[in-house]
Amino acid sequence: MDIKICPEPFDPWQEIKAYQHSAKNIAGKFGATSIFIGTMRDFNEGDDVKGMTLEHYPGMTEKQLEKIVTEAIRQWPIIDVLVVHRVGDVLPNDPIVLVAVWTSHRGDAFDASRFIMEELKSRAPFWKKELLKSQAERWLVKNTDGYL
Amino acid sequence: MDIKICPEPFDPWQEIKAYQHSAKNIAGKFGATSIFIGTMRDFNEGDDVKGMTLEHYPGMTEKQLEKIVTEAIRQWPIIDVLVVHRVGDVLPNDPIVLVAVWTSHRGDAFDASRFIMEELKSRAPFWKKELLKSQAERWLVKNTDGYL
Amino acid sequence: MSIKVRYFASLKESIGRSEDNLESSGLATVGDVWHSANPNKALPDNILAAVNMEYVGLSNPVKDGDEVAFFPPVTGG
Amino acid sequence: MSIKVRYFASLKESIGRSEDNLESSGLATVGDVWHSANPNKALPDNILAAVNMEYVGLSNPVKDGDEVAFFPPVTGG
Repeated sequence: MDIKICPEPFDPWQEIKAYQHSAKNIAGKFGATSIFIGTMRDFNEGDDVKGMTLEHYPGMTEKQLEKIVTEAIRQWPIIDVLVVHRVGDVLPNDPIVLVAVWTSHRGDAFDASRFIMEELKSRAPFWKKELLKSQAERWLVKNTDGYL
Repeated sequence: MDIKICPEPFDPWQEIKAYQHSAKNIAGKFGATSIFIGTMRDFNEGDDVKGMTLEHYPGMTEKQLEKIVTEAIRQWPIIDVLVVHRVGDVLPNDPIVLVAVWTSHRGDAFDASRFIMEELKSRAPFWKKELLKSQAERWLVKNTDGYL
Repeated sequence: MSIKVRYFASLKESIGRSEDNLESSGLATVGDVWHSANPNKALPDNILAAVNMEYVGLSNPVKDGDEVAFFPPVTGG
Repeated sequence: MSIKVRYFASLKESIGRSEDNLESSGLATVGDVWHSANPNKALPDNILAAVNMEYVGLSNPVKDGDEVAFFPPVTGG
Protein backbone atom coordinates (compact mmCIF):
# COMPACT_ATOMS: atom_id res chain seq x y z
CA MET A 1 0.00 0.00 0.00
CA ASP A 2 1.26 3.47 -0.78
CA ILE A 3 -0.21 6.94 -0.28
CA LYS A 4 1.55 9.89 -1.86
CA ILE A 5 0.97 13.63 -1.72
CA CYS A 6 2.61 15.26 -4.76
CA PRO A 7 3.52 18.94 -4.81
CA GLU A 8 4.66 18.57 -8.45
CA PRO A 9 2.81 17.30 -11.55
CA PHE A 10 2.74 13.50 -11.77
CA ASP A 11 2.31 11.06 -14.62
CA PRO A 12 -0.34 8.57 -13.47
CA TRP A 13 0.76 5.86 -15.93
CA GLN A 14 4.35 6.13 -14.75
CA GLU A 15 3.21 6.04 -11.11
CA ILE A 16 1.15 2.89 -11.59
CA LYS A 17 3.75 1.16 -13.71
CA ALA A 18 6.56 1.93 -11.26
CA TYR A 19 4.47 0.87 -8.28
CA GLN A 20 3.42 -2.37 -9.92
CA HIS A 21 7.04 -3.16 -10.78
CA SER A 22 8.23 -2.38 -7.26
CA ALA A 23 5.51 -4.54 -5.67
CA LYS A 24 7.01 -7.70 -7.12
CA ASN A 25 5.13 -10.01 -4.79
CA ILE A 26 1.85 -9.19 -6.53
CA ALA A 27 2.96 -10.23 -10.06
CA GLY A 28 0.90 -13.17 -11.27
CA LYS A 29 -1.42 -12.86 -8.26
CA PHE A 30 -3.83 -10.14 -9.29
CA GLY A 31 -6.43 -10.60 -11.98
CA ALA A 32 -8.06 -7.19 -11.79
CA THR A 33 -6.88 -3.60 -11.55
CA SER A 34 -9.36 -0.76 -11.25
CA ILE A 35 -7.99 2.72 -11.64
CA PHE A 36 -9.57 6.11 -11.26
CA ILE A 37 -7.91 9.33 -12.34
CA GLY A 38 -9.32 12.76 -11.66
CA THR A 39 -8.01 15.43 -14.03
CA MET A 40 -8.32 19.20 -13.92
CA ARG A 41 -10.71 20.57 -16.53
CA ASP A 42 -10.37 23.95 -18.22
CA PHE A 43 -13.96 24.89 -17.35
CA ASN A 44 -16.28 24.55 -14.37
CA GLU A 45 -19.77 25.80 -13.63
CA GLY A 46 -19.84 27.63 -16.95
CA ASP A 47 -16.56 29.52 -16.51
CA ASP A 48 -13.17 29.15 -18.14
CA VAL A 49 -10.62 28.10 -15.54
CA LYS A 50 -6.94 29.01 -15.87
CA GLY A 51 -5.58 27.17 -12.91
CA MET A 52 -6.22 25.92 -9.42
CA THR A 53 -4.52 25.84 -6.05
CA LEU A 54 -4.91 22.68 -4.04
CA GLU A 55 -4.46 23.21 -0.32
CA HIS A 56 -4.23 20.36 2.17
CA TYR A 57 -3.63 19.74 5.85
CA PRO A 58 -0.25 18.00 6.00
CA GLY A 59 -0.42 15.09 8.40
CA MET A 60 -4.20 14.93 8.63
CA THR A 61 -4.54 14.33 4.90
CA GLU A 62 -2.25 11.31 5.00
CA LYS A 63 -3.89 10.05 8.21
CA GLN A 64 -7.38 10.24 6.71
CA LEU A 65 -6.30 8.59 3.46
CA GLU A 66 -4.71 5.75 5.43
CA LYS A 67 -7.93 5.27 7.38
CA ILE A 68 -9.94 5.16 4.17
CA VAL A 69 -7.63 2.60 2.55
CA THR A 70 -7.62 0.51 5.73
CA GLU A 71 -11.42 0.51 5.73
CA ALA A 72 -11.42 -0.62 2.09
CA ILE A 73 -8.97 -3.43 2.88
CA ARG A 74 -11.26 -4.55 5.69
CA GLN A 75 -14.28 -4.65 3.36
CA TRP A 76 -12.83 -6.22 0.21
CA PRO A 77 -10.14 -8.83 -0.50
CA ILE A 78 -7.60 -6.33 -1.78
CA ILE A 79 -4.10 -7.27 -2.90
CA ASP A 80 -2.69 -3.75 -3.10
CA VAL A 81 -3.67 -0.07 -3.26
CA LEU A 82 -1.95 3.06 -4.55
CA VAL A 83 -3.31 6.55 -3.88
CA VAL A 84 -1.63 9.66 -5.27
CA HIS A 85 -3.01 13.18 -4.79
CA ARG A 86 -1.64 16.41 -6.17
CA VAL A 87 -1.31 19.58 -4.09
CA GLY A 88 -0.13 23.10 -4.90
CA ASP A 89 -0.62 24.94 -8.17
CA VAL A 90 -2.42 22.85 -10.76
CA LEU A 91 -3.02 23.56 -14.44
CA PRO A 92 -5.85 22.34 -16.67
CA ASN A 93 -5.25 18.79 -17.91
CA ASP A 94 -3.03 17.99 -14.90
CA PRO A 95 -3.94 14.80 -13.05
CA ILE A 96 -5.25 15.62 -9.57
CA VAL A 97 -5.89 12.20 -8.05
CA LEU A 98 -5.05 8.59 -8.83
CA VAL A 99 -6.56 5.59 -7.07
CA ALA A 100 -5.46 2.12 -8.16
CA VAL A 101 -6.71 -1.11 -6.59
CA TRP A 102 -5.38 -4.58 -7.36
CA THR A 103 -7.57 -7.60 -6.55
CA SER A 104 -8.17 -11.17 -7.70
CA HIS A 105 -11.65 -10.48 -9.07
CA ARG A 106 -13.03 -7.50 -10.91
CA GLY A 107 -16.10 -6.77 -8.80
CA ASP A 108 -13.94 -6.14 -5.73
CA ALA A 109 -11.60 -3.85 -7.67
CA PHE A 110 -14.48 -1.73 -9.00
CA ASP A 111 -16.23 -1.53 -5.63
CA ALA A 112 -13.11 -0.74 -3.61
CA SER A 113 -11.70 1.90 -5.97
CA ARG A 114 -15.03 3.68 -6.06
CA PHE A 115 -15.36 3.50 -2.28
CA ILE A 116 -11.89 4.98 -1.83
CA MET A 117 -12.68 7.81 -4.28
CA GLU A 118 -15.98 8.66 -2.59
CA GLU A 119 -14.47 8.62 0.88
CA LEU A 120 -11.50 10.67 -0.28
CA LYS A 121 -13.88 13.24 -1.76
CA SER A 122 -15.90 13.47 1.44
CA ARG A 123 -13.23 13.09 4.15
CA ALA A 124 -9.69 13.83 2.98
CA PRO A 125 -8.75 17.42 3.83
CA PHE A 126 -8.03 19.02 0.47
CA TRP A 127 -9.46 22.32 -0.75
CA LYS A 128 -9.55 23.71 -4.26
CA LYS A 129 -9.39 27.35 -5.19
CA GLU A 130 -9.99 28.08 -8.85
CA LEU A 131 -8.37 30.92 -10.76
CA LEU A 132 -10.73 31.93 -13.56
CA LYS A 133 -9.77 33.40 -16.94
CA SER A 134 -11.40 36.61 -15.65
CA GLN A 135 -8.65 36.61 -12.93
CA ALA A 136 -11.31 36.10 -10.27
CA GLU A 137 -10.53 33.46 -7.63
CA ARG A 138 -13.11 31.24 -6.03
CA TRP A 139 -13.06 28.44 -3.51
CA LEU A 140 -15.00 25.35 -4.49
CA VAL A 141 -17.63 24.82 -1.84
CA LYS A 142 -18.81 21.24 -2.12
CA ASN A 143 -18.04 17.93 -3.75
CA THR A 144 -20.88 16.11 -5.49
CA ASP A 145 -21.92 12.57 -4.66
CA GLY A 146 -20.32 10.23 -7.17
CA TYR A 147 -22.86 7.44 -6.64
CA LEU A 148 -25.72 9.52 -8.04
CA MET B 1 -13.46 5.69 -29.64
CA ASP B 2 -11.07 2.88 -30.42
CA ILE B 3 -11.36 -0.91 -30.15
CA LYS B 4 -8.23 -2.98 -30.64
CA ILE B 5 -7.61 -6.72 -30.80
CA CYS B 6 -3.94 -7.39 -29.97
CA PRO B 7 -2.22 -10.62 -31.03
CA GLU B 8 0.93 -9.48 -29.18
CA PRO B 9 1.51 -8.42 -25.55
CA PHE B 10 0.50 -4.83 -24.89
CA ASP B 11 1.47 -2.28 -22.26
CA PRO B 12 -1.80 -0.87 -20.91
CA TRP B 13 -0.17 2.33 -19.62
CA GLN B 14 1.45 2.99 -22.97
CA GLU B 15 -1.86 2.30 -24.75
CA ILE B 16 -3.81 4.74 -22.59
CA LYS B 17 -1.13 7.39 -22.68
CA ALA B 18 -0.78 7.19 -26.46
CA TYR B 19 -4.52 7.22 -26.98
CA GLN B 20 -5.02 10.19 -24.69
CA HIS B 21 -2.28 12.09 -26.50
CA SER B 22 -3.73 11.28 -29.92
CA ALA B 23 -7.25 12.32 -28.91
CA LYS B 24 -6.19 15.93 -28.53
CA ASN B 25 -9.74 17.26 -28.56
CA ILE B 26 -10.41 15.71 -25.15
CA ALA B 27 -7.54 17.48 -23.31
CA GLY B 28 -8.92 19.83 -20.67
CA LYS B 29 -12.45 18.47 -21.22
CA PHE B 30 -12.51 15.30 -19.15
CA GLY B 31 -12.47 15.33 -15.38
CA ALA B 32 -12.68 11.59 -14.80
CA THR B 33 -11.01 8.50 -16.23
CA SER B 34 -12.00 5.04 -15.08
CA ILE B 35 -9.81 2.20 -16.19
CA PHE B 36 -10.11 -1.52 -15.78
CA ILE B 37 -7.32 -3.95 -16.57
CA GLY B 38 -7.70 -7.70 -16.50
CA THR B 39 -4.41 -9.55 -16.07
CA MET B 40 -3.58 -13.23 -16.39
CA ARG B 41 -2.94 -14.89 -13.04
CA ASP B 42 -0.54 -17.81 -12.51
CA PHE B 43 -3.20 -19.87 -10.75
CA ASN B 44 -6.89 -20.64 -11.19
CA GLU B 45 -9.32 -22.96 -9.45
CA GLY B 46 -6.51 -24.28 -7.27
CA ASP B 47 -4.13 -25.15 -10.13
CA ASP B 48 -0.87 -23.59 -11.27
CA VAL B 49 -1.32 -22.16 -14.75
CA LYS B 50 1.60 -21.90 -17.18
CA GLY B 51 -0.13 -20.10 -20.00
CA MET B 52 -3.33 -19.54 -21.87
CA THR B 53 -4.58 -19.38 -25.44
CA LEU B 54 -7.19 -16.74 -26.18
CA GLU B 55 -9.30 -17.58 -29.21
CA HIS B 56 -11.72 -15.13 -30.79
CA TYR B 57 -14.07 -14.82 -33.75
CA PRO B 58 -12.49 -12.16 -35.96
CA GLY B 59 -15.12 -9.76 -37.19
CA MET B 60 -17.80 -10.76 -34.71
CA THR B 61 -15.61 -9.84 -31.76
CA GLU B 62 -15.08 -6.30 -33.05
CA LYS B 63 -18.75 -5.99 -34.02
CA GLN B 64 -19.95 -7.02 -30.56
CA LEU B 65 -17.47 -4.74 -28.80
CA GLU B 66 -18.62 -1.80 -30.94
CA LYS B 67 -22.23 -2.55 -30.03
CA ILE B 68 -21.36 -2.65 -26.33
CA VAL B 69 -19.48 0.65 -26.47
CA THR B 70 -22.30 2.24 -28.47
CA GLU B 71 -24.78 1.12 -25.82
CA ALA B 72 -22.59 2.65 -23.11
CA ILE B 73 -22.37 5.94 -25.02
CA ARG B 74 -26.15 5.96 -25.28
CA GLN B 75 -26.53 5.46 -21.51
CA TRP B 76 -23.85 7.77 -20.10
CA PRO B 77 -22.37 11.13 -21.14
CA ILE B 78 -19.07 9.67 -22.33
CA ILE B 79 -16.27 11.73 -23.85
CA ASP B 80 -14.17 8.84 -25.12
CA VAL B 81 -13.63 5.09 -24.78
CA LEU B 82 -10.69 2.78 -25.45
CA VAL B 83 -11.00 -1.00 -25.41
CA VAL B 84 -8.00 -3.28 -25.98
CA HIS B 85 -8.21 -7.08 -25.79
CA ARG B 86 -5.41 -9.56 -26.17
CA VAL B 87 -5.70 -12.73 -28.29
CA GLY B 88 -3.33 -15.62 -28.96
CA ASP B 89 -0.83 -17.11 -26.54
CA VAL B 90 -0.82 -15.35 -23.19
CA LEU B 91 1.55 -15.73 -20.24
CA PRO B 92 0.88 -15.12 -16.54
CA ASN B 93 1.09 -11.42 -15.65
CA ASP B 94 0.21 -10.39 -19.23
CA PRO B 95 -2.62 -7.87 -19.49
CA ILE B 96 -5.65 -9.46 -21.16
CA VAL B 97 -8.13 -6.62 -21.37
CA LEU B 98 -8.10 -2.85 -20.96
CA VAL B 99 -11.21 -0.67 -20.77
CA ALA B 100 -10.75 3.10 -20.33
CA VAL B 101 -13.62 5.58 -20.18
CA TRP B 102 -13.23 9.37 -20.14
CA THR B 103 -16.12 11.47 -18.80
CA SER B 104 -16.76 14.81 -17.12
CA HIS B 105 -17.89 13.30 -13.82
CA ARG B 106 -16.62 10.30 -11.92
CA GLY B 107 -19.90 8.42 -11.38
CA ASP B 108 -20.43 8.09 -15.12
CA ALA B 109 -16.87 6.87 -15.67
CA PHE B 110 -17.20 4.17 -12.99
CA ASP B 111 -20.63 3.04 -14.18
CA ALA B 112 -19.76 2.98 -17.88
CA SER B 113 -16.42 1.18 -17.53
CA ARG B 114 -18.02 -1.47 -15.36
CA PHE B 115 -20.91 -1.87 -17.79
CA ILE B 116 -18.51 -2.31 -20.70
CA MET B 117 -16.49 -4.92 -18.78
CA GLU B 118 -19.58 -6.91 -17.77
CA GLU B 119 -21.01 -6.86 -21.27
CA LEU B 120 -17.65 -7.77 -22.78
CA LYS B 121 -17.43 -10.72 -20.40
CA SER B 122 -20.91 -11.93 -21.29
CA ARG B 123 -21.15 -11.13 -25.03
CA ALA B 124 -17.79 -10.63 -26.74
CA PRO B 125 -16.72 -13.87 -28.46
CA PHE B 126 -13.44 -14.75 -26.77
CA TRP B 127 -12.55 -18.15 -25.31
CA LYS B 128 -9.75 -19.06 -22.94
CA LYS B 129 -7.92 -22.36 -22.85
CA GLU B 130 -5.55 -22.77 -19.93
CA LEU B 131 -2.34 -24.74 -20.04
CA LEU B 132 -1.64 -26.06 -16.55
CA LYS B 133 1.77 -26.75 -15.02
CA SER B 134 0.76 -30.42 -15.19
CA GLN B 135 0.66 -29.95 -19.01
CA ALA B 136 -3.09 -30.58 -19.02
CA GLU B 137 -5.19 -28.19 -21.09
CA ARG B 138 -8.64 -27.02 -20.13
CA TRP B 139 -11.19 -24.67 -21.62
CA LEU B 140 -12.69 -22.20 -19.20
CA VAL B 141 -16.42 -22.82 -19.17
CA LYS B 142 -18.05 -19.77 -17.70
CA ASN B 143 -17.39 -16.19 -16.67
CA THR B 144 -18.59 -15.11 -13.25
CA ASP B 145 -20.89 -12.15 -12.65
CA GLY B 146 -18.77 -9.17 -11.69
CA TYR B 147 -21.62 -7.36 -9.96
CA LEU B 148 -21.89 -10.02 -7.23
CA MET C 1 -28.45 -22.32 -51.04
CA SER C 2 -24.95 -21.86 -49.73
CA ILE C 3 -24.19 -21.44 -46.01
CA LYS C 4 -20.82 -21.13 -44.33
CA VAL C 5 -20.77 -22.77 -40.91
CA ARG C 6 -18.11 -21.94 -38.32
CA TYR C 7 -17.17 -23.55 -35.02
CA PHE C 8 -15.05 -22.12 -32.22
CA ALA C 9 -13.15 -23.12 -29.09
CA SER C 10 -14.08 -26.37 -27.33
CA LEU C 11 -16.88 -27.05 -29.84
CA LYS C 12 -14.41 -26.82 -32.73
CA GLU C 13 -12.14 -29.30 -30.92
CA SER C 14 -14.91 -31.77 -30.12
CA ILE C 15 -16.27 -31.65 -33.69
CA GLY C 16 -12.80 -31.74 -35.18
CA ARG C 17 -13.55 -29.05 -37.80
CA SER C 18 -13.46 -25.27 -37.79
CA GLU C 19 -15.90 -24.80 -40.64
CA ASP C 20 -18.27 -26.39 -43.14
CA ASN C 21 -19.51 -25.04 -46.45
CA LEU C 22 -23.06 -26.29 -46.88
CA GLU C 23 -24.62 -26.41 -50.32
CA SER C 24 -28.11 -27.64 -49.77
CA SER C 25 -31.73 -26.68 -50.07
CA GLY C 26 -34.30 -26.88 -47.31
CA LEU C 27 -32.31 -25.06 -44.65
CA ALA C 28 -34.87 -22.81 -43.00
CA THR C 29 -33.37 -22.13 -39.56
CA VAL C 30 -30.12 -22.09 -37.62
CA GLY C 31 -31.18 -25.41 -36.08
CA ASP C 32 -31.50 -26.89 -39.58
CA VAL C 33 -27.99 -25.72 -40.39
CA TRP C 34 -26.59 -27.53 -37.35
CA HIS C 35 -28.38 -30.77 -38.17
CA SER C 36 -27.41 -30.64 -41.81
CA ALA C 37 -23.75 -30.07 -40.94
CA ASN C 38 -23.75 -32.53 -38.02
CA PRO C 39 -26.36 -35.16 -38.87
CA ASN C 40 -25.43 -37.58 -36.12
CA LYS C 41 -24.83 -35.14 -33.31
CA ALA C 42 -27.28 -33.29 -31.13
CA LEU C 43 -26.38 -29.64 -30.52
CA PRO C 44 -24.62 -29.67 -27.13
CA ASP C 45 -26.25 -27.81 -24.26
CA ASN C 46 -25.35 -24.15 -23.81
CA ILE C 47 -23.98 -23.73 -27.32
CA LEU C 48 -24.58 -20.23 -28.68
CA ALA C 49 -25.34 -19.36 -32.29
CA ALA C 50 -24.73 -16.33 -34.48
CA VAL C 51 -25.83 -15.42 -37.99
CA ASN C 52 -23.60 -12.92 -39.76
CA MET C 53 -21.90 -12.16 -36.45
CA GLU C 54 -25.08 -11.33 -34.51
CA TYR C 55 -26.38 -13.56 -31.73
CA VAL C 56 -29.55 -15.46 -32.68
CA GLY C 57 -31.72 -18.31 -31.43
CA LEU C 58 -31.86 -21.72 -33.09
CA SER C 59 -35.19 -20.95 -34.71
CA ASN C 60 -33.77 -17.87 -36.43
CA PRO C 61 -34.21 -18.08 -40.23
CA VAL C 62 -31.19 -18.37 -42.53
CA LYS C 63 -30.78 -17.35 -46.13
CA ASP C 64 -28.38 -18.01 -48.98
CA GLY C 65 -24.94 -16.58 -48.30
CA ASP C 66 -25.26 -16.41 -44.49
CA GLU C 67 -22.41 -17.20 -42.16
CA VAL C 68 -23.69 -19.28 -39.24
CA ALA C 69 -21.48 -19.81 -36.18
CA PHE C 70 -21.75 -22.15 -33.21
CA PHE C 71 -19.67 -21.76 -30.07
CA PRO C 72 -19.62 -22.32 -26.30
CA PRO C 73 -20.31 -19.55 -23.75
CA VAL C 74 -17.71 -16.84 -24.04
CA THR C 75 -14.94 -16.50 -21.47
CA GLY C 76 -13.02 -13.37 -22.44
CA GLY C 77 -12.04 -10.33 -20.44
CA MET D 1 -3.26 24.76 29.02
CA SER D 2 -1.71 25.15 25.61
CA ILE D 3 -3.70 24.53 22.41
CA LYS D 4 -2.57 25.01 18.84
CA VAL D 5 -5.40 26.14 16.57
CA ARG D 6 -5.20 25.84 12.79
CA TYR D 7 -7.37 27.25 10.00
CA PHE D 8 -7.49 26.20 6.38
CA ALA D 9 -8.70 27.31 2.97
CA SER D 10 -11.50 29.92 2.77
CA LEU D 11 -11.80 30.03 6.56
CA LYS D 12 -8.12 30.89 6.86
CA GLU D 13 -8.60 33.70 4.32
CA SER D 14 -11.69 35.11 6.01
CA ILE D 15 -10.07 35.01 9.45
CA GLY D 16 -6.78 36.30 8.10
CA ARG D 17 -4.68 33.88 10.14
CA SER D 18 -3.50 30.33 9.60
CA GLU D 19 -2.97 29.51 13.27
CA ASP D 20 -3.27 30.61 16.85
CA ASN D 21 -1.40 29.37 19.90
CA LEU D 22 -3.79 29.56 22.83
CA GLU D 23 -2.44 29.64 26.35
CA SER D 24 -5.48 29.72 28.58
CA SER D 25 -7.35 27.78 31.17
CA GLY D 26 -11.01 26.85 31.04
CA LEU D 27 -11.02 25.39 27.53
CA ALA D 28 -13.20 22.29 27.86
CA THR D 29 -14.40 21.66 24.30
CA VAL D 30 -13.61 22.34 20.66
CA GLY D 31 -16.34 24.97 20.71
CA ASP D 32 -14.58 26.71 23.60
CA VAL D 33 -11.37 26.77 21.60
CA TRP D 34 -13.12 28.50 18.70
CA HIS D 35 -14.66 31.15 20.93
CA SER D 36 -11.45 31.76 22.83
CA ALA D 37 -9.49 32.22 19.60
CA ASN D 38 -12.25 34.17 17.83
CA PRO D 39 -14.15 36.00 20.56
CA ASN D 40 -16.15 38.26 18.28
CA LYS D 41 -17.00 35.76 15.55
CA ALA D 42 -19.59 32.99 15.49
CA LEU D 43 -18.32 29.74 13.98
CA PRO D 44 -19.52 29.86 10.35
CA ASP D 45 -22.03 27.25 9.19
CA ASN D 46 -20.67 24.00 7.79
CA ILE D 47 -17.22 24.44 9.29
CA LEU D 48 -15.63 21.13 10.24
CA ALA D 49 -13.37 20.52 13.19
CA ALA D 50 -10.56 18.11 13.97
CA VAL D 51 -8.57 17.36 17.09
CA ASN D 52 -5.13 15.86 16.50
CA MET D 53 -6.09 15.24 12.87
CA GLU D 54 -9.28 13.28 13.62
CA TYR D 55 -12.73 14.65 12.84
CA VAL D 56 -14.71 15.62 15.93
CA GLY D 57 -17.83 17.51 16.90
CA LEU D 58 -17.78 20.91 18.61
CA SER D 59 -18.62 19.37 21.96
CA ASN D 60 -15.57 17.13 21.82
CA PRO D 61 -13.27 17.65 24.84
CA VAL D 62 -9.79 19.09 24.39
CA LYS D 63 -6.71 18.70 26.55
CA ASP D 64 -3.38 20.39 26.98
CA GLY D 65 -1.17 19.99 23.91
CA ASP D 66 -3.97 19.27 21.45
CA GLU D 67 -3.95 20.57 17.91
CA VAL D 68 -7.43 21.78 16.99
CA ALA D 69 -8.27 22.57 13.36
CA PHE D 70 -11.21 24.34 11.72
CA PHE D 71 -11.90 24.21 8.01
CA PRO D 72 -14.67 24.28 5.38
CA PRO D 73 -16.07 21.15 3.69
CA VAL D 74 -13.35 19.36 1.75
CA THR D 75 -13.21 19.56 -2.04
CA GLY D 76 -10.34 17.28 -3.06
CA GLY D 77 -10.22 14.42 -5.54
